[in-house]
Amino acid sequence: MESAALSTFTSPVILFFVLGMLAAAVRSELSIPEPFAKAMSIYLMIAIGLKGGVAVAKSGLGIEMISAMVAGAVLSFAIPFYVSALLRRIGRLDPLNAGAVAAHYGSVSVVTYVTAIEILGAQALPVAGYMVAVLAVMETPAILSGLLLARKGMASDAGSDAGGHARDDLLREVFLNASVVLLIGSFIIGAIAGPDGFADVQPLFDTGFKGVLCLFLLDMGLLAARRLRESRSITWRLALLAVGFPLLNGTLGVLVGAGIGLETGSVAALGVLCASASYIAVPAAMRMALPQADAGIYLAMSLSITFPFNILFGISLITWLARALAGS
Amino acid sequence: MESAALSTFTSPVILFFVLGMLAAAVRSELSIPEPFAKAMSIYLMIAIGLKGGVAVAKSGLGIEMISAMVAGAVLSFAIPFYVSALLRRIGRLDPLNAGAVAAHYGSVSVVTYVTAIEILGAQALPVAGYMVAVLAVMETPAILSGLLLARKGMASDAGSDAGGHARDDLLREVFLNASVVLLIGSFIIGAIAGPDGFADVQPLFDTGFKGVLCLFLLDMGLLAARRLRESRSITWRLALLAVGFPLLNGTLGVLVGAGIGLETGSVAALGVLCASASYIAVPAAMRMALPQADAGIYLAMSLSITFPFNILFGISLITWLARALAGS
Amino acid sequence: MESAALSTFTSPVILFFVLGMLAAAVRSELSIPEPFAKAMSIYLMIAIGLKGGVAVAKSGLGIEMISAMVAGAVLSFAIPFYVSALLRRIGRLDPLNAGAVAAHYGSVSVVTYVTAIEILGAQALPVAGYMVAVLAVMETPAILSGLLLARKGMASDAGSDAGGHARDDLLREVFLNASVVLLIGSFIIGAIAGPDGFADVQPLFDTGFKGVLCLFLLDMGLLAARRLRESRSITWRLALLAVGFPLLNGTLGVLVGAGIGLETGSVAALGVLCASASYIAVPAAMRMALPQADAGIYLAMSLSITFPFNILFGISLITWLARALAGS
Amino acid sequence: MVETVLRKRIEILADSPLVRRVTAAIDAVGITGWTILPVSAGKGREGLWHEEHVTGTDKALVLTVASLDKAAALADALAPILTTHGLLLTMWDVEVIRGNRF
Amino acid sequence: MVETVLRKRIEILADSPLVRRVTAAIDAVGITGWTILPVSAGKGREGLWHEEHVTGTDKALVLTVASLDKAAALADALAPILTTHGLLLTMWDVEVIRGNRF
Amino acid sequence: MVETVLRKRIEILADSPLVRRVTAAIDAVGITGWTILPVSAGKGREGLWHEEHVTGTDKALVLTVASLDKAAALADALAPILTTHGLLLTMWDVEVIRGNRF
Ligand SMILES: Nc1ncnc2c1ncn2[C@@H]1O[C@H](COP(=O)(O)O)[C@@H](O)[C@H]1O
Ligand SMILES: Nc1ncnc2c1ncn2[C@@H]1O[C@H](COP(=O)(O)O)[C@@H](O)[C@H]1O
Ligand SMILES: Nc1ncnc2c1ncn2[C@@H]1O[C@H](COP(=O)(O)O)[C@@H](O)[C@H]1O
Ligand code: NA
Ligand code: NA
Ligand code: NA
Repeated sequence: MESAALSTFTSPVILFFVLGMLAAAVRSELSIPEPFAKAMSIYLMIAIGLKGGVAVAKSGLGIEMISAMVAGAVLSFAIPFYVSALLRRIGRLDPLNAGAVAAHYGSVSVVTYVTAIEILGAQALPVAGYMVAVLAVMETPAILSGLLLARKGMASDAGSDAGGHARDDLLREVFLNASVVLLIGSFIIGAIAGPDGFADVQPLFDTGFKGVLCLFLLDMGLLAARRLRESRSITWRLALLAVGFPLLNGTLGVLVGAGIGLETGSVAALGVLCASASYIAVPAAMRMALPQADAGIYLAMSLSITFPFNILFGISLITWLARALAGS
Repeated sequence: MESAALSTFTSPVILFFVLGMLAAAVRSELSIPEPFAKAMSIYLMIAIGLKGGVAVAKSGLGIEMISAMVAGAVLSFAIPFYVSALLRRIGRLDPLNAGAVAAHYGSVSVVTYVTAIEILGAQALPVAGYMVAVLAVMETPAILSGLLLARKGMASDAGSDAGGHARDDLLREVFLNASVVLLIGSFIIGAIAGPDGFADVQPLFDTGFKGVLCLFLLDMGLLAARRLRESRSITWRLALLAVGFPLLNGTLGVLVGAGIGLETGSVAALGVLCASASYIAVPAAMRMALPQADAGIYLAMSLSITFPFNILFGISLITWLARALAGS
Repeated sequence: MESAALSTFTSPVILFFVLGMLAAAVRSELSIPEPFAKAMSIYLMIAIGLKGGVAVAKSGLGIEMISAMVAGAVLSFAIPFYVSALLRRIGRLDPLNAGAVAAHYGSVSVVTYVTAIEILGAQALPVAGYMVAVLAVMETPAILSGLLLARKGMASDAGSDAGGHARDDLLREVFLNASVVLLIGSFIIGAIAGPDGFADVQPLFDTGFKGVLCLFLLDMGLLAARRLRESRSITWRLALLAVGFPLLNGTLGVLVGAGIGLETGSVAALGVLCASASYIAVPAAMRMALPQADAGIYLAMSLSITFPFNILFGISLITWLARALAGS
Repeated sequence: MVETVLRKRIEILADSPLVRRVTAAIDAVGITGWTILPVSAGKGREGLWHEEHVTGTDKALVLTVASLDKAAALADALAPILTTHGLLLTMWDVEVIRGNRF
Repeated sequence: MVETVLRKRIEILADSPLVRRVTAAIDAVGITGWTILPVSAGKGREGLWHEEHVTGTDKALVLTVASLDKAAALADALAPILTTHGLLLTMWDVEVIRGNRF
Repeated sequence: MVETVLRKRIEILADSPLVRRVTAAIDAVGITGWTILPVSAGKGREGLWHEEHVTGTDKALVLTVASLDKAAALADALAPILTTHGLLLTMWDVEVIRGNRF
């Protein structure tokens, strides 16, 4: 594991993330233009979706894929329940904020997943193509359980005055948010086009991938560290939980992955998915459904603490655990 | 033709367009950042211009190129006349709006052309490099005839109060709009630099081309379908015309192309140029010159109906016709 | 030299710059989306930094690098003193504006450097990897001497009412501006990652480089010519100085480079760095520290005159001089 | 000078995901239109925020011009959610030309 | 408090290709300056629109501060084309510092 | 209609590198918040400018809502640097809901 961890810290991908965090820490004016950052996130989702689809076109669908998808959906739905309980007891959050934060931890971070794929690939631990479908499936259930948990805690359902319009908007945001559409859509396109159709677009979506990931992680490092610096709502208890959750959820994911018999790379990937916390799809849904919740808390925890922790340490730890449990 | 049509629908380029349309149809919040979409359209025009110029540097200028350019200019200028007449009679538009819409159909869509090149290339029907110059030449004449037609119908010339300033702006918009400058400019650069000079920039402008086209068509699918959903001005009569025009104009283009003796690929390309309708250069000119015209009509017709029709069916039909007439 | 100058004018990189200038001269509406242009400038700095770092990882650090960095820093600090004196005497500027303009000429233009690298590379004159570090080091000292010169000329120090906040902002802008952070940061990342780590990101940062440079120079041509067209503050005296400074400073740089024993390519690169004038980092610092200075003067001189002069002629002249002095 | 009439101009700052909620309220009280302006950063009781397209930390300014009574109806409709939804509303008199439009 | 004087602030919403037309009118009546703000979406009698850079479906808000009589001259100059060109104009009193500038 | 109170709305146009200077002044006089709007072009006595991200030729509009006395304090604080720093300040009365917030 040492050499792996070491190679993690000599990989440009990780080094650019560190550069971004350092630049924000010293308050440099460096910033990546917002529309360009957004475009890169779209690119990454399409690229990962396509590659997963092409892999499935090669390997065919199997029972493994179904069981991994079911496991992912159940984990995404279940994790918020104990996360929310811990947030209330240890983190001292009210039910509303606890539910909102918990939704982020049940859901997933695409970039954490993508970085894990790169790190696992460098260690000769291939991840099954269908894991992209698992990733897409895990985006949503956590939002539902998070809302259930938060709403239980609200005296009157302030969301209910929203009327049909707001309800529709919310359902669309939950089930048809950009991440889900891009991941599933390009997964299916990859599966239809297959290796031959993919060949034409490979230079953009495959060859250029790691470079774009560097640029994107530079930006994420900037955003994560700046947010932490400016945050007012983070207590030490919450910061500790933001490190504890990925360890806990990652272990759970690895255990389930090994239990349903996935290959080592995919076991680690499922662990990383559980360990990661959303900061793209879920915050938008929470702003819409729970505007009273404090965005300062959930974004600082998921983006500023859990995300860097996973990139720098979590992925390596989970990979080590997956190797230990699932062999190779 | 069947297998060609089939391969059209397994090509990532087309599938991303369909994904965009579906996402907009179900009202997903997915959107491509505007500055990035604009940048992609600039990239596509430069790439296609360069490639055309390099091809001409290889093959040299010939009489064919001149005749194709003249034919293109005449078609672009002439098409709006009968299109506008049909719009008034069948589409029941007033002269002002008929002229504005007709200008779009005489002019061309760069992305439709680019997609056709890809599809023709996949069918081993190469298109002559100089067709890019024809594309550039066809942007403008239709704007002039459209304005002539629309102005005829205006009681008092509301544009004339504009003074010199507005007139200059309009002339620049018509003759020096971004599309024309980029296409002609990079065509000339390609011709000067030649294959050797091009080699250095080939990775960006050639190898990455198809991937960018996928992303751009994803966005165009989103824009086209969203606009159709929100449109108030489209009647069934206009929708029918928006499908009829590409068939009519495309057939005309193929006949003329075969008549002046172009090769099959170029015949099809000229057909596609005639069949396509502008939604980049012409709308901007119309907003300036005919602000009273209803942008809801001309954009919904050209972008939301004719463009998808051409991408999904028109190009294949025109290719089939070109093969039938000009041999392959 | 003739064939070199000739090949300069058939290189797509230069031709796109000319296209941009022509488009702005005829007042075309063509424009590159601002966030995308900014993203390209970030890309170029990262790419050049990485490549320099990787080169140093291969060649190792040497005494040459140290002496080149010291020479660069001293030149950057010293140049503004005589430049400012000439601006006051010949250019008839007041001390405030003379200091502000002089800061730009002591500092450097990353894009001029990058273009020079490409041109030198095409002439088989490789530039040492550590010159990127020299480039980064030369960004800042000139800002300090420019401020010293300008402040001397101000009756009361209007900047001093700024309080601690403004002082901190300014120091950060001077020492941690985006250019410095990106260049130094990616230089170090390149040095750590080395050729192996770089291999993964090479397709984006190396293979695609020249194409992006074309797009960026298209934009710079547009910006430079538009600014010149709209400028009100440029006199003939200032325009002449804006051509004279690169010749003078470039000659000085070549002499120093040859004097400290650099290789011909690096001698030319040092000359180009001295000849170039900043239009990214320094203007922002001047707006903050010397808001009373006329941005119309310093940007028109550095961006609209010196930059095009260097791209089109200066680099070739300096290369010729470096060959003459340092041999080839 | 061309004749002008008085109308109310209302501007509402809202989180991007809540903008549809605001415009739905404008439509509901029968105002003819609205326009959205981007905003890039801000500070309030909850601290600093910056536009971040990736995390969706965005706000927007909704501007609408309406007659006095429709403006009042809109203010009434939004008042209950101003605090919970973190909206900022300002309203003032403006002159418009051809006021029958609003 | 520092002395302020009253001026008119005028804001005009226009399609991007028509913005030059509006600023030319501002220049023509002798107002010293103007500033352009981006807008991202809107709804009016002609329905919804969204900023689309590719198709050029853009609008912008032109803001200018002027003395009462110059403001009136501008309103007069733009009144005839407000409807045909789909412009939206609002105007109100503002206090400015060092009003001789405007 | 829901109760409203009068507050001052102040908008200040400034070069991007000077925006922090303006918001620091807002914070210093004890105003609770501010919001920044992008601007894309303009013309003044010093001629035309266009938003250029590469050269940092950017301006921004800082908008803040405050009580009369805090607004006056802000105007006093900024008055000395309005000319040297090229700021443009306008101020007017607006109605707000739950005015205790400001
Ligand atoms: N009452 C209103 N308040 C604010 N903006 C409006 C209003 N009416 C129209 N607009 C804006 O002006 C544009 C053109 O309006 P219209 O000419 O009515 O379609 C709309 O798309 C809106 O952006
Ligand atoms: N009368 C005005 N109305 C609106 N904006 C103005 C006005 N005068 C100046 N500006 C803006 O303030 C900037 C600086 O003005 P100046 O200091 O006069 O060059 C200009 O570039 C405009 O963006
Ligand atoms: N006094 C104010 N003036 C202008 N904008 C404000 C003011 N107070 C708050 N805001 C804006 O409203 C947002 C939400 O405010 P708050 O709910 O107090 O955090 C802030 O982030 C600012 O963008
Ligand atoms: Na998770
Ligand atoms: Na056509
Ligand atoms: Na220099």
